[in-house]
Amino acid sequence: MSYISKPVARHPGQKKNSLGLTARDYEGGMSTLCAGCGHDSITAALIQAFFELEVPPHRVAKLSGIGCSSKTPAYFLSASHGLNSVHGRMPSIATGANAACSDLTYVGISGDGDSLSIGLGQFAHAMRRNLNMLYIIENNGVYGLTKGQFSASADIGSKSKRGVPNRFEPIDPVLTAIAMGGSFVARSFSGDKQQLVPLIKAGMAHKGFALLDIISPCVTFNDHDGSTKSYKYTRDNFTEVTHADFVPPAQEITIKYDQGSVQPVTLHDGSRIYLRKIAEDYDPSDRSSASAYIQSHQEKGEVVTGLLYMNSDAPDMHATNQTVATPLRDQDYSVLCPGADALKALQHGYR
Amino acid sequence: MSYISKPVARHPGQKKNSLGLTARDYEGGMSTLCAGCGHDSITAALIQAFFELEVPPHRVAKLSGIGCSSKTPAYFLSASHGLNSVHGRMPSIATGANAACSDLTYVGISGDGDSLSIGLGQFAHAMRRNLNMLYIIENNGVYGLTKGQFSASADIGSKSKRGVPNRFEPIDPVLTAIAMGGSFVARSFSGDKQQLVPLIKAGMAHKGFALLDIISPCVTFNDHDGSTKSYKYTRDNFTEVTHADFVPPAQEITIKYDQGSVQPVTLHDGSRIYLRKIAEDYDPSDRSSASAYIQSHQEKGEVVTGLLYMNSDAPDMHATNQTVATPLRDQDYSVLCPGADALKALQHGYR
Amino acid sequence: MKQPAISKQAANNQMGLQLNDFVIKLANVNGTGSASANGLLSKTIFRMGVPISAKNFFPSNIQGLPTWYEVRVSKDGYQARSGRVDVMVAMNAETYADDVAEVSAGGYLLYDSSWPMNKELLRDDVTFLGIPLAKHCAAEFDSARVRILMKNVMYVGALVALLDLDIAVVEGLLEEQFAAKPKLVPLNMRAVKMGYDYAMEHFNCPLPVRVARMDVTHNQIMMDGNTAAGLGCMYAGATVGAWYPITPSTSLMDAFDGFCQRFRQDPETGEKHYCVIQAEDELSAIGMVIGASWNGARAFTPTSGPGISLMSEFIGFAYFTELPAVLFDVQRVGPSTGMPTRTQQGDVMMCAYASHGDTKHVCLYPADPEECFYLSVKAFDLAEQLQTPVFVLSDLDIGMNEWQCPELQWDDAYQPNRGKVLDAEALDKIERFYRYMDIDGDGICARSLPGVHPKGAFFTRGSGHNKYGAYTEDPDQYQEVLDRLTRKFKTAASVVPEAVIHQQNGVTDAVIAYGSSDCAVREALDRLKEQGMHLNYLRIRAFPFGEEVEAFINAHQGVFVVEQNRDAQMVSLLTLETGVDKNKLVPLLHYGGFPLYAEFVVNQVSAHLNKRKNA
Amino acid sequence: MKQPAISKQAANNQMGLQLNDFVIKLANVNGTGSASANGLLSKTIFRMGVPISAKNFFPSNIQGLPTWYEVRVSKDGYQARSGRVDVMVAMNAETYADDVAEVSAGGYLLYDSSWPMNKELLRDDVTFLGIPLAKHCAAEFDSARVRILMKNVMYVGALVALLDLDIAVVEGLLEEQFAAKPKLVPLNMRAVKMGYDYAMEHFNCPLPVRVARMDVTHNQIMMDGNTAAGLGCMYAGATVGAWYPITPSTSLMDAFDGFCQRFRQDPETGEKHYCVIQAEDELSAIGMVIGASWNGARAFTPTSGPGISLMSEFIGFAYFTELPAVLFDVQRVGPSTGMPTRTQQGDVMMCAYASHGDTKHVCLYPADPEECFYLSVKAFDLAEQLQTPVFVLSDLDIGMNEWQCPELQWDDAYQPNRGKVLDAEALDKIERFYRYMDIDGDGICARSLPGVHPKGAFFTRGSGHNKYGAYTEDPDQYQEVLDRLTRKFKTAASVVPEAVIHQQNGVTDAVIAYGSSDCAVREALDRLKEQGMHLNYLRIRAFPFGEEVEAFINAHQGVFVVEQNRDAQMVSLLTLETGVDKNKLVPLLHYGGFPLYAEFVVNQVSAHLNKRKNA
Ligand SMILES: Cc1ncc(C[n+]2csc(CCOP(=O)(O)OP(=O)(O)O)c2C)c(N)n1
Ligand SMILES: Cc1ncc(C[n+]2csc(CCOP(=O)(O)OP(=O)(O)O)c2C)c(N)n1
Ligand code: SF4
Ligand code: SF4
Ligand SMILES: [Mg+2]
Ligand SMILES: [Mg+2]
Repeated sequence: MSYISKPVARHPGQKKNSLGLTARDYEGGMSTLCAGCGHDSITAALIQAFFELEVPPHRVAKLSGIGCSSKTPAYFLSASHGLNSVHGRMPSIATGANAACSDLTYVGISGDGDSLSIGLGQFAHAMRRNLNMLYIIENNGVYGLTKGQFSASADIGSKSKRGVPNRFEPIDPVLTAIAMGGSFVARSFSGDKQQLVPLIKAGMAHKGFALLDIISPCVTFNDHDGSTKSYKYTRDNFTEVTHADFVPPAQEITIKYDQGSVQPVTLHDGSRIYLRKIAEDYDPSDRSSASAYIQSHQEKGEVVTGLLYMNSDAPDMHATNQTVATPLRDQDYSVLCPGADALKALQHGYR
Repeated sequence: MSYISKPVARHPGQKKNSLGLTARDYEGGMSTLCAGCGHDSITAALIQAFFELEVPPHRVAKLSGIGCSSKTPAYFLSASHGLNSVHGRMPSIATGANAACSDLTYVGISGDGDSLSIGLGQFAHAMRRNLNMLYIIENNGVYGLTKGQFSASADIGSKSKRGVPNRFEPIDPVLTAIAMGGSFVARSFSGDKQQLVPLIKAGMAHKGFALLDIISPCVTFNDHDGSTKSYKYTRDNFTEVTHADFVPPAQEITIKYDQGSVQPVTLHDGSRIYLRKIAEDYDPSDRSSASAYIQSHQEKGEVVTGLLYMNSDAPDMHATNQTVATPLRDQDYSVLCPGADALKALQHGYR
Repeated sequence: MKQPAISKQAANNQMGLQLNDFVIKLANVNGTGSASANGLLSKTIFRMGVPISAKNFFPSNIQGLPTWYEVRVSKDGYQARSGRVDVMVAMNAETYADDVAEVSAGGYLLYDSSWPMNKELLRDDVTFLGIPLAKHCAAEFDSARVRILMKNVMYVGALVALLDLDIAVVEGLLEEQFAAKPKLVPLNMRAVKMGYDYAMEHFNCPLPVRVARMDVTHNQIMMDGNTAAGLGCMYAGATVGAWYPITPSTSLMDAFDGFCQRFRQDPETGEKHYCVIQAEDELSAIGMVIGASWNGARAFTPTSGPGISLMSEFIGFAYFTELPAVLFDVQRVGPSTGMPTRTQQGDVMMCAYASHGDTKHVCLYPADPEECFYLSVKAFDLAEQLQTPVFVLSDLDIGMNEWQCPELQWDDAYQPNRGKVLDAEALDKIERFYRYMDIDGDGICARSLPGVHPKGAFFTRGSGHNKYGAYTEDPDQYQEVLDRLTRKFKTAASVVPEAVIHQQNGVTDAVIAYGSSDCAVREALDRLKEQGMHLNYLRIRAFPFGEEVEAFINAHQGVFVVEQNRDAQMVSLLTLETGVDKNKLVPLLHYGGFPLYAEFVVNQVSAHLNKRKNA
Repeated sequence: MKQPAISKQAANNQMGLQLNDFVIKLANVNGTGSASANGLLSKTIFRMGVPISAKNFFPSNIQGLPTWYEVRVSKDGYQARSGRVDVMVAMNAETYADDVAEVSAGGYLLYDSSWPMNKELLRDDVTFLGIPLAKHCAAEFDSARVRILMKNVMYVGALVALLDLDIAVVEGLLEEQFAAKPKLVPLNMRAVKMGYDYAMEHFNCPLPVRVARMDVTHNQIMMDGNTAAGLGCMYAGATVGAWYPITPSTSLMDAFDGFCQRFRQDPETGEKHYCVIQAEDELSAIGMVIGASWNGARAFTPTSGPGISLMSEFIGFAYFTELPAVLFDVQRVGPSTGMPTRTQQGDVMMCAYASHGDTKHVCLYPADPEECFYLSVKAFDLAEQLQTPVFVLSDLDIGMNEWQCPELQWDDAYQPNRGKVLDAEALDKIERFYRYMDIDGDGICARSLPGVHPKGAFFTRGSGHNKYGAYTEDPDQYQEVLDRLTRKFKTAASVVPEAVIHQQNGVTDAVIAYGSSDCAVREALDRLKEQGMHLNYLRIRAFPFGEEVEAFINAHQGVFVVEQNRDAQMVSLLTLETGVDKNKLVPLLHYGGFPLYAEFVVNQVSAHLNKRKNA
């Protein structure tokens, strides 16, 4: 008995990208999550983003921890290497993987439990190192897989299914990321593909740690009245402060922007983000004011979304380490081993 | 061979407090830290604060992790119970200890390595729970006990003894605490007893998590030119934004304050803090603006000190849990065990 | 050569009467509400005074994957799986083929005949009973959700007819279940009746496989081990529970919390006489337990294998500082994440020796929910008496399945054994308090609690310390403490629960088992006896082993050790920690993740014995 | 009846000539710069062609506590501590009494006579040599810091005279040491001369305890094991090192980093062909290693006991997903924080079985720094060949003390054994890639690296998986993988380094040891032989054990197993993992935290053998 079914054709259209691949080639195994789970919408957005970005699937490494959310990597890009690690420890796996090979695309999928409780330390320190990866938190305010306990992202007053309100201060992934040195910090909603897909693309193109916190309702344990992570609550309180459009390298800009409100940001790979401010008084390039803005608006119950902070100049882990361009795992052994003569010579110092 | 010597008389004067104890009764074993280590000045400040607060030593529980800093509890209050736990895990010990017995005074001593690397998760979550304790970080920017590696609080550009600059984003205890729901957040300097002693007292009186981040230079590994945690750098860039005076319960206010600039805060035990703003535009009661202020000033190299944020209304862990007033460990067994009849009755539900 | 399988006659023809001795298995889809319908079925039989055992096989997900519920009706009261399936209720299209294949020859398969059946999967030796559940429910009920739920209730109704269950018992159960929402009772009864009537009309009811009232369950309850353990923690007087959710241990803390809410929370003020803390991870959970124990509360943490791995550093700390701690390891299949919803006994070695350096830990091995209750209480007594971590090694099978067991008893004269704790009065009297002085020679020293008396003040440390409690790096002083810990562990062997021994003189072979293997082993021994093979039996309840364990092994020629792990971990412990000849110990290992069943033991033992006879 | 102890004559009277065979111990205060003066002393002897061994005994702090340095001069090249002290340099007032007491009868004690000495501590059987170090240095040097440092150098000068060392060698060493600051050479030489002159003038130099040039160290180096292991990691081609600082393993990563800076960083561009990551803790460090290994780099982490405890969960993950990882456990005294600056072999069992569920791990046990180098390289080969974590269990004694050992050799023909990794070409050819198929029957499957070829794509998981690599909760499929892992471990036994055996026919008793115990055991065997007791010797170098281990034990009547832990952990492993009779194994346990010395073994073995003879 094996219950893994083949990928289901969710994209009957056969549109191909420049690699000759269809969207179906970016799909994965059939989801085993609950029908309606926000996580599955994120999967769909990821598939679309990868397809449109025209990434060769096998050049992507998908990483995760443990949780319903952490199962996501099994549901997209079945032609990629994936690693489902242990609970809360995906960031360290990503760090090591990236250290070994700098030229793959790393996407990590985690949950609010996985990243903010057991994994908080690793999450924070991966950001400190400005590890080059897209890190998605599928944030539902609960532990789905263990059946609905509050997670650290549950808001004060948000009610459990049995009606008991959470009383502990939430740990907000976005504020944490800004405080810990994340160089690309965004929030979105699983129900808003429009906003989500360009953010995924931009996060992937960003050279450094891109955090994408996605409110992703748990229909089974946290989608009721009184929950502040339900579909309804999120829709009602969704506040977009910036809108980011993503334009891949060397693509003609077709959309016309009203100059004043739009800020183009060119990334390392030549792609551009066109950042449109929706909240006038919001400045996504200023850490302290951005975080004060988000904090005060969230205190009012708003779900502040968009590309919230970005610094495309911060050196990533390899830049800080001064690692050579050719991935370490591909270095020829002759480059790594100084050989017998050198060994003989260096031992003079031990006499 | 045992190298623990008796406490050395550091306070030859025999002034007694209302319990009939002298400052010497608040001392501990002889320090085994390096001569000039900032941590020892903090020990001295703690001794003075406890003496002046007239706390019965055996009603204090001293807790720590591992590191030079974490040895501190051995050097004050030898008449208290202490527990030197494992590296980075003091917050969980404190949480359990406090859960068992709410009516002791808890003081935890940690280091920047102990709290911000291995212990970051526990540190953050103890704050989320607003655990009632005074939590001191003796912050020197390095791992002293393992001989001088950079810690996560090392500033970008701060140089190691060999002249290599740190390139990773620092994790700032104060900003982290404000973000994670710490209800009392202060910073001071081991070299400024004047500021330190009242902050220790206030933190002890505060009912909830009181974080006191103390810059405490490591003379052996991080006190050189180029270090931003040296005595010299800290003195030169010390910026006090508030000054807190502490007045114990029922004590006459003798100091006269200029009304406008001083804000009195009454704590749960009746003691008061007189908070004097030194930076006009600083508001220690507003989380988001306080943290933006600190962040932007620190980016300019200032070491922002004082009582930086305070919310004396936040419920502590026991209030949230609705724990009875009598400590759990002192509950009579008859209160805890429902007895044979109840067991019989409840089993009807399992038929 | 297919016959028309769904005939009224067929049902009665295939084999003789199987009264109160059969297995019914229900194949469902996770999250479709089948659990409550299936519970209704098993409880009905139980309330008819007939012994049952019920096991859930569920996937590591929340909704949409296959799940099975297996009810064994056993007039002899055997609790293990039987290994056969007499009646299969095949409600999951995805596993239909496997489910058909699993039915024992001569058995029955109930399926939803709303759609045409797959004739290819028919079997000659199985009676197929089709009921158009979906069709009827679609006609009868409005909302989609109700239709799905009532389909389940409807097959229960059919089984009432087929198995000759008492419909009044079903109704009574529904009334209790929906006491708060009485409107749901007639709704459910409608579905029951639909199934009942359909079966009565179309099949020759009851089947030869059927239930008849007995009167042997009136002193029995149906409880899962996590509930029993949670209850035990409350009765033991535990006040601090710290945990991080992990399958299959989560329901233990849920149970403790629930019972405490009922018995220890003031209904007026809401004040609680307990504190449950959902920690940020297992490293923190065990830290909280140790902190609370240090401060004199009874404290515990429930977890599973990965949690114990994470707690390893702190476990060594508690061992060396000699602080009580109670850890429940509700074992699941390892290594690593393994199979979180399957059962195993794979953490035996880890728990016995967890942490770096020289460490040994007290472990208890409850065999069933009843013992989960009693050994939970015992665990706290031992942890405080011995001042050391105590592990209770249960497993998913015990922890998450409802087992039938005798009503739990409580002696109101019980008082917690707090061990050697000096109170204020005692401290006042002594000259000076030294934490690690072995005054009684049993390796156990007196401790003091923070804040109780100035003379008790003491600095607890995981670093080297001497018998006075002072820091030391001196070899002799350090070694003196470490050697005393060895002595203490000897004392432990004399105070932990003794092994349970069933033996007859003159029997040369024996079986050793522990934990959830017990029920299958006892059944197997009965069956072996029927086959003329007499074996004695010892069930280990604790580590370190009492003298009786070594004596028992020495008294036998060959000893089979039944375990649910790959590496014969209990054999390892016995080899290392007793003086027995390891060659005597023959491991019988069952570790695929489903609970052990008697036949496995019977087959293995008889194969070995026959081989020896023929050798 | 005290004699005037400080006489010119006394020095020569007490005992006969002890040429190149004595111990000099120096008692200092931590952080006073004594380390470099003491190193000067030992290196001088070493450069005179005379074998030495040097050990540091230091406290777990940074400054101000007692610390000792012990140099054994041994013409026979024995590396273990000798157990005696012939010359004590007592520079620490706090430990003076203990230091006086420790001198062997007939020995010498050099002290600072700037202050009046404590006559009560005089001993008849020890010659006291007073030198007014502080007084002279105060007169001679200006700054306080220089005075403190030069006091140390001055006693070295005195020892040059007393021990008949070659002052030119001292000068040569100083010139090398201060190549960058040549002004410091004359300063230091001034202090050397001060000591030398004083000694020549006041004592009968040289003492009978003295050094004479030999020529047996020219192919030898002085290196600590962490340096050697760090060097080995570089030579093995490791590119990713992740770690969290912990005594006594820290210097291993420092060494790797230092060597890589020298050999793998472009001096112009600064570009590095390696990446060392200081992790936030050990849980993260091992995660990084696993992540890097998964991606095809050779990666490692050095740590000590508490780190391994914290890594336990991830270790099980690597075992079950079959990813290479190299872990260095530089053991210190446990349990818990224990004594971080003392040595032990207390993590043997933990490393062999770390993590929950059924797990077993490959372990290597280097005996000295030389072997740290070679076994580091081997560890990477084995980890990749076997696709599993490999532990290198060194200890503080090996890791942090400089041992004299033969110059390290390198074969330029060496190529890393990357194990069964399918490259793009191989993947292109195969129909379909299945990760856990045991094609060769050795339990080792082929793996693929991310990004190399679309056909290699594969999802690694710590949850249940079948041989195809797909998720499973099926008992048989799960069990098939688990059983193959057992097979793989059997393969491991045939590829790990063999035990080193010294044996003679006809000898019935034997000793087994491993790791840092080797040197003391070899010396003990020599001495036992001198006393007429012949024993064979096997040194274990790896777990799982090769067949030779079992055969060796079976071939002997009694086998002493020498270990540096309380619980006879290697005896446990031998008992569990070989077929030998455990009663044959007699553990000799030394675990106070100081390195083992020959006399301990000699005494224990001869006591046992005599008892047997007399029984
Ligand atoms: C060490 C460890 N502890 C606990 C668990 C159990 N566990 C599995 S998933 C999970 C929480 C998942 O929550 P989250 O990350 O928010 O994911 P979600 O299911 O909500 O998407 C927990 C506690 C585990 N697998 N490992
Ligand atoms: C699990 C574990 N890992 C590593 C260590 C080694 N260690 C001891 S103290 C320390 C760092 C201490 O740094 P900090 O907390 O800043 O204290 P400081 O010495 O600087 O005061 C480390 C890494 C340990 N004791 N335990
Ligand atoms: S339980 Fe919640 S998070 Fe998990 S799959 Fe279902 S809806 Fe999604
Ligand atoms: S090493 Fe640094 S932190 Fe440690 S005692 Fe010395 S000065 Fe203080
Ligand atoms: Mg979640
Ligand atoms: Mg520090």
